[in-house]
Amino acid sequence: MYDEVGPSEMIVHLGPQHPMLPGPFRLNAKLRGETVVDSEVEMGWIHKGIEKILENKTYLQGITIVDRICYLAALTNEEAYVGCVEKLAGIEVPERAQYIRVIMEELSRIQSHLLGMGEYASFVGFVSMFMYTIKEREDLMSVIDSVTGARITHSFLRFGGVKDDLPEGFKEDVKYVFGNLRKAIDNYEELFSTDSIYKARTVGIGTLTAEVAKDIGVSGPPLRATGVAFDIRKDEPYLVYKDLDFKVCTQTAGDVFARVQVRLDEMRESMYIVEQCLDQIPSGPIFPEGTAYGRRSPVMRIPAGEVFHRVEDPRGEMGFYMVSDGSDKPYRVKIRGPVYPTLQALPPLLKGVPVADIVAIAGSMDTCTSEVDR
Amino acid sequence: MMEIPEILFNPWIRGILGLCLMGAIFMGAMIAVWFERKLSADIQQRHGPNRVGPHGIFQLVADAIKLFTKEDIIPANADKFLFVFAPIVLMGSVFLMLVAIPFGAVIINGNTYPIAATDMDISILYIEAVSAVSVIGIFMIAYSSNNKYSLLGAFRNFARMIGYEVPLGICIVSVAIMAGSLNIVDIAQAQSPLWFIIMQPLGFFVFFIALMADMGRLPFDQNESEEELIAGWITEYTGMRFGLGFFAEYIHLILGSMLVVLLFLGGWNLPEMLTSNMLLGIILPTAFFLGKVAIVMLAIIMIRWAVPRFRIDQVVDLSWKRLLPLSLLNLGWVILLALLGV
Amino acid sequence: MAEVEPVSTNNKDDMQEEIPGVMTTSTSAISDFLKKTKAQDIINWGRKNSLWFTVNAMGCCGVELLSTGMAHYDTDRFGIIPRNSPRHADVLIISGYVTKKYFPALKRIWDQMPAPKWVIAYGDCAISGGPFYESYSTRQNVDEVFPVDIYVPGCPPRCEALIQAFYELQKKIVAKKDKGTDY
Amino acid sequence: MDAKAMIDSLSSQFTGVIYDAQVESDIRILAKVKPESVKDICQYLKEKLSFGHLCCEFGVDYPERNEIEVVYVIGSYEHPVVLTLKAILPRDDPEVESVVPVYWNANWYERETYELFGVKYLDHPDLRPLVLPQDMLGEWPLRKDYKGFPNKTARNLV
Repeated sequence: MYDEVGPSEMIVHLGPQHPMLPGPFRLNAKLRGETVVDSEVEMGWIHKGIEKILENKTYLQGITIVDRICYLAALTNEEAYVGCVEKLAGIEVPERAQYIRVIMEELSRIQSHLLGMGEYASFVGFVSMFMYTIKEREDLMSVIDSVTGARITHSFLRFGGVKDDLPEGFKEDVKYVFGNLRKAIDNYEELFSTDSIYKARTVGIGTLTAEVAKDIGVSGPPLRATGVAFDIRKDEPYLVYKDLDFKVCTQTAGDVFARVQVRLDEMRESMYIVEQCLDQIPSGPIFPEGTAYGRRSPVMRIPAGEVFHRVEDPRGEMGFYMVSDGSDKPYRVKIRGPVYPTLQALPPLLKGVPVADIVAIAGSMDTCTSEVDR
Repeated sequence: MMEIPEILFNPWIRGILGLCLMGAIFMGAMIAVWFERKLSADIQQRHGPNRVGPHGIFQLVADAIKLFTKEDIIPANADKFLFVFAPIVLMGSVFLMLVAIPFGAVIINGNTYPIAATDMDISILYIEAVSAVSVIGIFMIAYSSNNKYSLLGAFRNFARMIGYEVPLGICIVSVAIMAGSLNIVDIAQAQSPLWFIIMQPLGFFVFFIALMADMGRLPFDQNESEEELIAGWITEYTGMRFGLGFFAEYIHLILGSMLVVLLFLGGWNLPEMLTSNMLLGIILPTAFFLGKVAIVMLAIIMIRWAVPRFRIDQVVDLSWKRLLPLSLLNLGWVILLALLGV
Repeated sequence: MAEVEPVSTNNKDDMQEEIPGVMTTSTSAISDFLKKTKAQDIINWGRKNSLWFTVNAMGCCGVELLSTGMAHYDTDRFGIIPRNSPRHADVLIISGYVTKKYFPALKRIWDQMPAPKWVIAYGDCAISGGPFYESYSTRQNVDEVFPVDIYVPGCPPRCEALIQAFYELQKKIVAKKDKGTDY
Repeated sequence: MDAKAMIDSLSSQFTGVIYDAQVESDIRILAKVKPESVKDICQYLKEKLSFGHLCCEFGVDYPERNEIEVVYVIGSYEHPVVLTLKAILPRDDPEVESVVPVYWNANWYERETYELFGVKYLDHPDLRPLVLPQDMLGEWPLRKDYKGFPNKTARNLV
């Protein structure tokens, strides 16, 4: 890319500190006038070596570390990690704990989508939209806060259960927040589908076809926007997802507009899931009875073995590969983040687009650089 | 021409009045910024500044003091002469517009005395010409700061301005034809019974959009576009140099709103019975005029916070493919009216 | 990594060599004069009420940083607004782990900001390394390089904590005890 | 085609190259593979068995056995089976063929494995460090014998 810079071309380094993405990230773009000729992504600005740290922490300590892989969806990270350990150690999670996990993860999915969508709207110049979504998100955050005691990094799941039961009045709180949120989401959809400037900026921009998306390994909303109904919650159900009624939201266009639309639909679907869970949730213990697992887990030694466990993150497929050697610390943990392939796909997607669409396309992927760097 | 009181020819009086005018326009810009911050907060379900003074009205004073006392950084590879000189060009072009724009009028005994620094026969052309100079100021700022974001912003600015000056000019021509004069005071006076917005609504529409693009308000702020180009053309400027660019933008906003009122919304014209009284004649026309200016400003600010941003190629498309034919249509309509002798 | 020398803008030593009959002046003469007067108080009033901060979300705290500037928490009430260009900003918020790769960039952002400027170390990672204190990739003790005025502990601290940090910074500026300017 | 049939098809196609193949559950299969034919197997997996989705690729260091395992976790969009392929390399000079021509997104995974473990990928289009600064190359921080890990520079170590 640097070898041949033509007479009317210049290289612009977007980042590492740039409002384009929440997190340091650098895009070196070669421009001819306003058009991107070539581009390249540089990563690693916040590489903190989580995989190495996890090898040196006990299993229980690891929960707090995996929270910080991707700060927008901490609960699903925990779910993937805890799920790995539970599979290896053969721990059964009681049903009530499973329901609580599903509720919290879906709430966390909604808040992540709200933030991603609002941020995306601000990238096309719609700053007010960002304010609206953040405002709705704050209500949701306080609901999550009332259960987990934290806003971003929860450390809520434990092996075999969850840290705490749902507080009193949780159902009413959720109902109240969802009432407002439903209206808000309908408003967003109306805004997005009627605003002609917004449509001119998004329809037909950054189009991925289903074949290309599969080929480059994208997952989550960018893939579902191309019409592929790939969702770990359906394809490889974990927790109680197989008992719940929900559909995988897809669009066919595969462009920026479709991705945002998928997120809007998914938020509605998540709300539906949470409401079902609140109706169906059985009473009972939140930790397996008759075992040592409880609020304070003992020092665990997990039988040697290897396991790959994956869950559906707000951004796509989140997988953990864990190798255990029988000691109280994992031998090796590999984190497979959903954004990794998505961010890789940026340079080919950005070829030939104007500068203004760089942020539109990069923003619509809803990337989280922290998770790519780890 | 109307008679002007002798005392106004005294250079000292003129100087003091001029200074008052400058102060007033700076105050106006500050009020506009405050207005915008409060209004945008309202639209975005926030409070906006409310700690410094009642409802945060002194917020801009604090900002100005801070900007004045910031370190003045000239980047190492910047073109130093241009870097220092460019904000002055920008500010100058905006202030030169002040020379010709009337800020209202005083009606005494049925005679109208516009409050304006000069009385030119071609003032509307002059305003057009001078306001186009600001693009050179912006380009000098961007070029001298040796920053690629700035340069991209400046190129976008050029592309946009070239596109929008044409429909803007055609709309002004159609107004001038209807009024039969190139003098902005005469144009305002010509709307005495009927505002031009009623005679040529299409012209108003095109003029309003083109003016917003000219001022770089949000659907058209590609030269600044925060999320792509950090702060666009003004990225490298610090302290008061940044403040100058910022103020120039808002003074431009005020003057643009005044132009809209003067050309299409009837200026200061009131029914004769309201201005027959001496006191009312001094106060009312100017108040009426400034009130309309405030409403136009409100509209422009509200549009800014309610829409996303165009891409630069869409902006240029809009100007050449939509607004230019529409403005020509409007010109034809005006000529038809003139031929029919309406 | 280049070590950073402490920069002194205090030119008092230059002033002591007096030539008889000649009044010497230095570049800091105006600011020296201002210090003796009430003007500095007015300037500080302006500075404290208009703290613009850079948006560099570097970690978990970055999300809280974004939320703080937006609706609901709305720092605009205090005249505190986010700016994307470091040239327009007054406050650098180190919001997360500083890695060896990112450190030069952060240093550069700091150098690009015009004086007077302040630093807020937001979150445990910026203060002491947080959960990543032993990592091979992060750079510890960033407060040895940046003159940090306010430390906000928490992992991540809540938005209210950041607002209070700004409030404490305002108090420090009024009391002339901050590290950002030379009094 | 269920997991058992897949592993049979794979073993019969590549006799001697695939070994230790086992079915862990309905949706997980594991196999070891000779490093020199990783690319061919991936090609076969993608085209014949519709394993089109490379979940991840990484290294695991075993200093006692003097081996580095390169693990490929390959999933699919059509069926829920996930295959774990392992190629075992010598620790002193780990070299393996790149699978970028087959799986496009292996690019970054291989760059990361290279800088963290020192696994050399032959025919990789662009083998540069991804997340580490250039001067940390050669330290291979995720190997078990990496010296710099508990970083002692933090002032207030607990």
